[in-house]
Amino acid sequence: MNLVIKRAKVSKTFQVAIICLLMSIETFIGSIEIRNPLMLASGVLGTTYSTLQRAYKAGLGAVITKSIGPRSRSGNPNPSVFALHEIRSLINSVGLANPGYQTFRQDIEQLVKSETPTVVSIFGENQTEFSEVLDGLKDLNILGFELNLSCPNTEKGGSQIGTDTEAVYSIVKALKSKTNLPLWVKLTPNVSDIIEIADAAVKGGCDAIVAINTLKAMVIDIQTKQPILGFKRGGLSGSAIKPIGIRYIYDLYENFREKIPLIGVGGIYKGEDVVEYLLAGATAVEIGSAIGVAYPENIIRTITMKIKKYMKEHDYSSIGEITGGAHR
Amino acid sequence: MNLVIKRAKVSKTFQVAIICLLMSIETFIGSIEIRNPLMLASGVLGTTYSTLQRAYKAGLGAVITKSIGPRSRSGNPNPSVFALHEIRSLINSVGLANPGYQTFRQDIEQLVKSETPTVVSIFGENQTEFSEVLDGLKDLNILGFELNLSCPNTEKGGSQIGTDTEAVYSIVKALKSKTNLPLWVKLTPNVSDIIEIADAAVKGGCDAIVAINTLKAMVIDIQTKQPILGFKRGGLSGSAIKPIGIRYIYDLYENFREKIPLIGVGGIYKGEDVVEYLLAGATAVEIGSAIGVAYPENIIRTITMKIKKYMKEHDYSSIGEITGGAHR
Amino acid sequence: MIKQTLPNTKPIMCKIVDKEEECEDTYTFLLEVPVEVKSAKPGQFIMLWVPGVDEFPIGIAGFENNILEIGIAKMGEGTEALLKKEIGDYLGIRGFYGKPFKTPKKVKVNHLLIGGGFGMTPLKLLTTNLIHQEEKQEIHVFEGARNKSRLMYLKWFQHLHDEGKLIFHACTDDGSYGYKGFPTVDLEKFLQEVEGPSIFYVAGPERMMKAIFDIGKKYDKVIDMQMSLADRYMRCGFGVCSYCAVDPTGWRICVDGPIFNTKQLEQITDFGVYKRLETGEKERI
Amino acid sequence: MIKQTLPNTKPIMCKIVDKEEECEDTYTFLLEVPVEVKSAKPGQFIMLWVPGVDEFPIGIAGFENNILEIGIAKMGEGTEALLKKEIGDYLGIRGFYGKPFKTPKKVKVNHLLIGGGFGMTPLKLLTTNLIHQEEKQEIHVFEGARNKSRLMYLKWFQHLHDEGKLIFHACTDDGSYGYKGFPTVDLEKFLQEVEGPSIFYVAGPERMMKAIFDIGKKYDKVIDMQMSLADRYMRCGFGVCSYCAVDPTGWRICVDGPIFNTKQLEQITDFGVYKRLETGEKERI
Ligand SMILES: Cc1cc2nc3c(=O)[nH]c(=O)nc-3n(C[C@H](O)[C@H](O)[C@H](O)COP(=O)(O)OP(=O)(O)OC[C@H]3O[C@@H](n4cnc5c(N)ncnc54)[C@H](O)[C@@H]3O)c2cc1C
Ligand SMILES: Cc1cc2nc3c(=O)[nH]c(=O)nc-3n(C[C@H](O)[C@H](O)[C@H](O)COP(=O)(O)OP(=O)(O)OC[C@H]3O[C@@H](n4cnc5c(N)ncnc54)[C@H](O)[C@@H]3O)c2cc1C
Ligand SMILES: Cc1cc2nc3c(=O)[nH]c(=O)nc-3n(C[C@H](O)[C@H](O)[C@H](O)COP(=O)(O)O)c2cc1C
Ligand SMILES: Cc1cc2nc3c(=O)[nH]c(=O)nc-3n(C[C@H](O)[C@H](O)[C@H](O)COP(=O)(O)O)c2cc1C
Ligand code: FES
Ligand code: FES
Repeated sequence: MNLVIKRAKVSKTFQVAIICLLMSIETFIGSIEIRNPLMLASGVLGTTYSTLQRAYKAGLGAVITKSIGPRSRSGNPNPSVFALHEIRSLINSVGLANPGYQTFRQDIEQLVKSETPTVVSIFGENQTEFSEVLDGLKDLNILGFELNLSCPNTEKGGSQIGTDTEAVYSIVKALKSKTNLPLWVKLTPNVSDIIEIADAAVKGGCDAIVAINTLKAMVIDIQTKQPILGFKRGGLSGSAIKPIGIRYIYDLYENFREKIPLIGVGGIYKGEDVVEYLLAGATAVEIGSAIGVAYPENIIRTITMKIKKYMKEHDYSSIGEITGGAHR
Repeated sequence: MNLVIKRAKVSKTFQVAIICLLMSIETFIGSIEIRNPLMLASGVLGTTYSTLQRAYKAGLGAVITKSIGPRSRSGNPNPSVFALHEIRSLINSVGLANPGYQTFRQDIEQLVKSETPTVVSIFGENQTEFSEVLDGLKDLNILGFELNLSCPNTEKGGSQIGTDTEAVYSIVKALKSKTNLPLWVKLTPNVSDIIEIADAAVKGGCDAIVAINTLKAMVIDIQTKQPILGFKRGGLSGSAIKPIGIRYIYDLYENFREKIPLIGVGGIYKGEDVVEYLLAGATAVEIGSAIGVAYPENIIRTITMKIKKYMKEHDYSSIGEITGGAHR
Repeated sequence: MIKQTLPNTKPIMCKIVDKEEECEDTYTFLLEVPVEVKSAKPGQFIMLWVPGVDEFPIGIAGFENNILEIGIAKMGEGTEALLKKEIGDYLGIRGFYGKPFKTPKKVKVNHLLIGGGFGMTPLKLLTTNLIHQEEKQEIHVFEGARNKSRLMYLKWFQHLHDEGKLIFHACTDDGSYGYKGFPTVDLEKFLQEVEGPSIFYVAGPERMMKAIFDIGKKYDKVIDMQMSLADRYMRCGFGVCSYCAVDPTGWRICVDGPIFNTKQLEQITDFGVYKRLETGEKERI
Repeated sequence: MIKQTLPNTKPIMCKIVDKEEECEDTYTFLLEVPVEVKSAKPGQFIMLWVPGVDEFPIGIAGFENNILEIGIAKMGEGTEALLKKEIGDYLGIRGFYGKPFKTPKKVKVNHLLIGGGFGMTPLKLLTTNLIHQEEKQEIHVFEGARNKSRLMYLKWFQHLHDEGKLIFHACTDDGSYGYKGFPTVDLEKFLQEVEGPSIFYVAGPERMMKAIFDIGKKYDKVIDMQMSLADRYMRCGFGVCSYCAVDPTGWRICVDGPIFNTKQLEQITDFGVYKRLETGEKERI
């Protein structure tokens, strides 16, 4: 009784603020629990333990590393990333520049030591390479692996694999037999039928589907008549691809429902964008371009507050309840 | 001698203005000559003879009609078109609403009478339907047909056909045997390998490749948790897709070179965008969203002037010289 | 930041803050617009999204302090679903679209506002603006309906009439209120007597507008006729789709209209003759 | 419209309007920026695109009337190709990126600008700004090079020195100009004698900066040290890729730097120890 009386005295807006603060937005991706549904997308702030740690400390639920391969690679010549201001987007052809798994182990170890929930994105040109990388890292105390079957910026491997249902199935199946750690499969939007590919991944035994990677794109400078990117071709990310990412998550959810957790990526800049992905069917999201361009601390705080406010206004008590809301 | 002296007296800027005015930017798409490389993309201002005629009078080289099918269709429920302001783009699910070829004949006849160079876009759910529409219109004095194998906004036909190499090959081949009029094939970007599909169209005997149609997309309202479009799913056009369109034209040109004329579509708003498509490999372009949103008269004038200014600055004397410039 | 108008974007969700029956099968809704906008002009319209049901054009009856007033007449499924919406529900709006009525500044004229049905909504906002204009000018409102219970904004106009702000000419088919007969007849009688130049502002069924246009043409003192071609199918509302276009000019009602003046109406050969359906097919009016 | 800075977008193509040899293997280029920009701050940089060749970070040496001055030292393929560019050619720029040097307002201090090689470019702009500041403060410039012919902006600094605008301390390894020896030695001597608080502004090879940092730490009168960590690999230049980041703070040199102050430098454990390559691998400095 005493408590009730005290409560009544607290002002309405103060109550809302408190509720938002206390509101829990932790969520599960399969068996993994993360403190909130926001994760860092692979390739953004993802090549050093210190930037990954910083992004986590800034308030994310987990981080995905830059895609790591069997050997060190310098990636494509510069320019390899630039902004397209008018459509609030980026184009990049970084092309899997990475130190190789043997060297990157140190960075992962640092992350583990600092208790940063880390998903390691890995890639290879074929099953053997994927296995090598996985074998070289699977003893670490990480959340799981994200298989990058979808990078458009390399000559071999990458998105070629991601458009081939059989390759997807057999790689996922082979890797799954090697580890108990969750395996997420990241899909490319540059396919005729994403459901088919996702189906192969699910049949192979993957633990979550991540969509989407960047869209095949290019920019030419008309003054010098040169493609601007050093690699000429690149991948589009940012606001321009949000309606496309939403569509793919919606289609995937329509097909799989609760059968497999979906992780939405592409063009998230605001809390509203996250909610849109959740309603479309995502269980969690990854944010790339937006976090890179801004101060991670600021943008993550703003996004998180907005999500909580939305949940309050719409009477949601958990993230999971929002998932798939647009299908009802 | 006399002439030379007179010329010297004319001021420099006046000379430039005159040169721009006199500068010819007519171009050939295969055997078709058009007065300039700018065309109206299908589905924008394309359902009535009067809007098509107006667009032509505003300064275009030719117009493509809305895609016409065998029967009248009301298309998808509204909302079926809206703008995405932040990325200067549109999403639409108009879904081939059209009066059917028998009724639309009257509009085409009006266009022919007014000497508007008209390409009729046609669609069907299968080869029989395509044939029926083509047969019903091929006697008209039009520039040619554009086969819409790529609409993402219908349940059957449309982009399903456009992702199937065999269907593309056999439809093009069958239609080609029925008419001497040029057949252009419009491709969808929603495929794993656009070269493969284009190859089928070329083998089938098409006279030009048009790329791209809209990208599969969707927008969900988070307040009401509903997909906004009446058809739920739609296609993305406008600035967001320009880097994607450029990439496809570039890839197509890299593969086909002079073998087949390419027509670039997607996100053109400025003269610079047209030049970018030409440099990527296009012979001409189509403009949709941008012409629809603005006053056709104004935007077409601005674009044309910019192209001429560019040609002057870069010493081009014809549009054809620009084509493919980024591959050198 | 106060915007001149809303950005042309996806539907902006607005809360219904009031709903009132206006007359038979017709309701007024007040919507709270969450983006600060400067003003709406009479004759402009919005695309109104009834979530999950339909989207269609709706005229602007009022706009003050970011509260948008609209008047909805029951027609088919879409408007019916809309009329079921209650205070607190959300509707999406796009716009404000279209070219407004233009009232001459400085010139002394009789303003004749003529309409019926939901055509009264833009005329309401026009009335509001006219009676706030500096120089007092004579305002006449001609409204026609089947019977008294279908006269939209009856009380509102009658009140302004009683206050001497305007002269309200109500007409009903059955004589249950005002003049018994069509407003065209009442209008023509009025025209014969009135002195000085007059301007028509018309919004209603296209057949009625055509009839009024033909009447106005006969009188030199009618110096302009502005009509809202709002009886046509619209899809996008901002000029892209062409389903709303008129022949042979290719003007898009949503962008180049919906308000057209005498000069323009004379060029529109399908005015009062046929309109396009959502397939693009023509239908006789 | 004059922009505060350029939008973060694709490379903006700028015409080379002047090119001059500055010292051995080093050229000054003047670029005409086609977008009106307000100003550039000393320490900021651009990503410079040599079309078809490479893109890399370059400091801003001057910016006036929309003409951008840069100084380029030959390193490898990219800078070599750049040095071959002539007046009339086009280069692409992105930026202006990064946090600038911060000069205290109102506090009287000795400004000690210390650098070598292409590190002199931001120090040139800093010098320009400092000598235009209202209150006259003492400015000392320490520049080191192998020999006289490699002293960047030698004439420019010497001229300002002669005019009494600053005190120029040139050092060469071979004594062909100024003090014979490293600038660190010259600087330490100076520090022992100078009175009042001093601030360091340093730009040059990271090893040299680390040595200077260790010297500065010994003197309480050195109230701040600002150093440009511009000896690191950059890809995007605006914070997305993380290839330029330092440990363990995760600061991105391109966004959170390139200028860091004493407090920050103390937290950067890899300062002067190792840097990341374009693969993300570490390399000892
Ligand atoms: C510029 C403009 C302003 C309008 N202002 C108002 C207003 O203020 N108040 C009001 O009640 N009504 C207004 N309307 C009419 C309103 O749009 C229709 O009554 C509504 O669309 C009917 O939809 P429904 O689903 O109820 O009827 P349906 O059964 O779908 O159709 C009934 C009739 O409504 C018309 N209609 C249907 N869909 C559309 C559409 N997308 N665009 C245009 N007409 C359509 C057609 O004539 C159709 O025959 C306006 C129309 C236009 C063009
Ligand atoms: C913030 C900043 C400001 C700079 N300002 C100037 C300046 O004003 N004038 C000037 O001449 N130089 C400046 N540099 C250095 C300049 O970027 C390199 O000299 C140039 O990249 C060398 O390229 P290259 O192809 O000629 O040499 P390469 O043979 O490719 O490499 C030689 C060395 O240059 C460095 N380098 C190469 N690519 C990059 C890159 N993308 N980012 C950073 N370093 C790279 C590496 O240390 C490499 O070992 C600056 C660097 C940074 C980070
Ligand atoms: C600079 C950059 C590098 C990227 N590198 C990778 C990568 O190595 N592996 C990967 O799976 N995705 C990579 N991506 C794709 C992102 O993870 C993400 O799928 C995409 O950017 C869309 O999300 P966004 O719009 O939030 O950026 C990269 C994106 C950017 C912008
Ligand atoms: C409202 C709308 C309707 C469209 N209808 C068609 C169509 O019927 N047939 C077709 O081939 N393309 C159609 N398109 C696609 C365009 O022709 C064009 O390929 C696409 O919009 C990209 O060009 P843009 O960015 O210039 O608009 C439509 C596009 C829009 C916006
Ligand atoms: S409604 Fe689409 S052009 Fe008018
Ligand atoms: S250069 Fe990319 S983050 Fe600094």
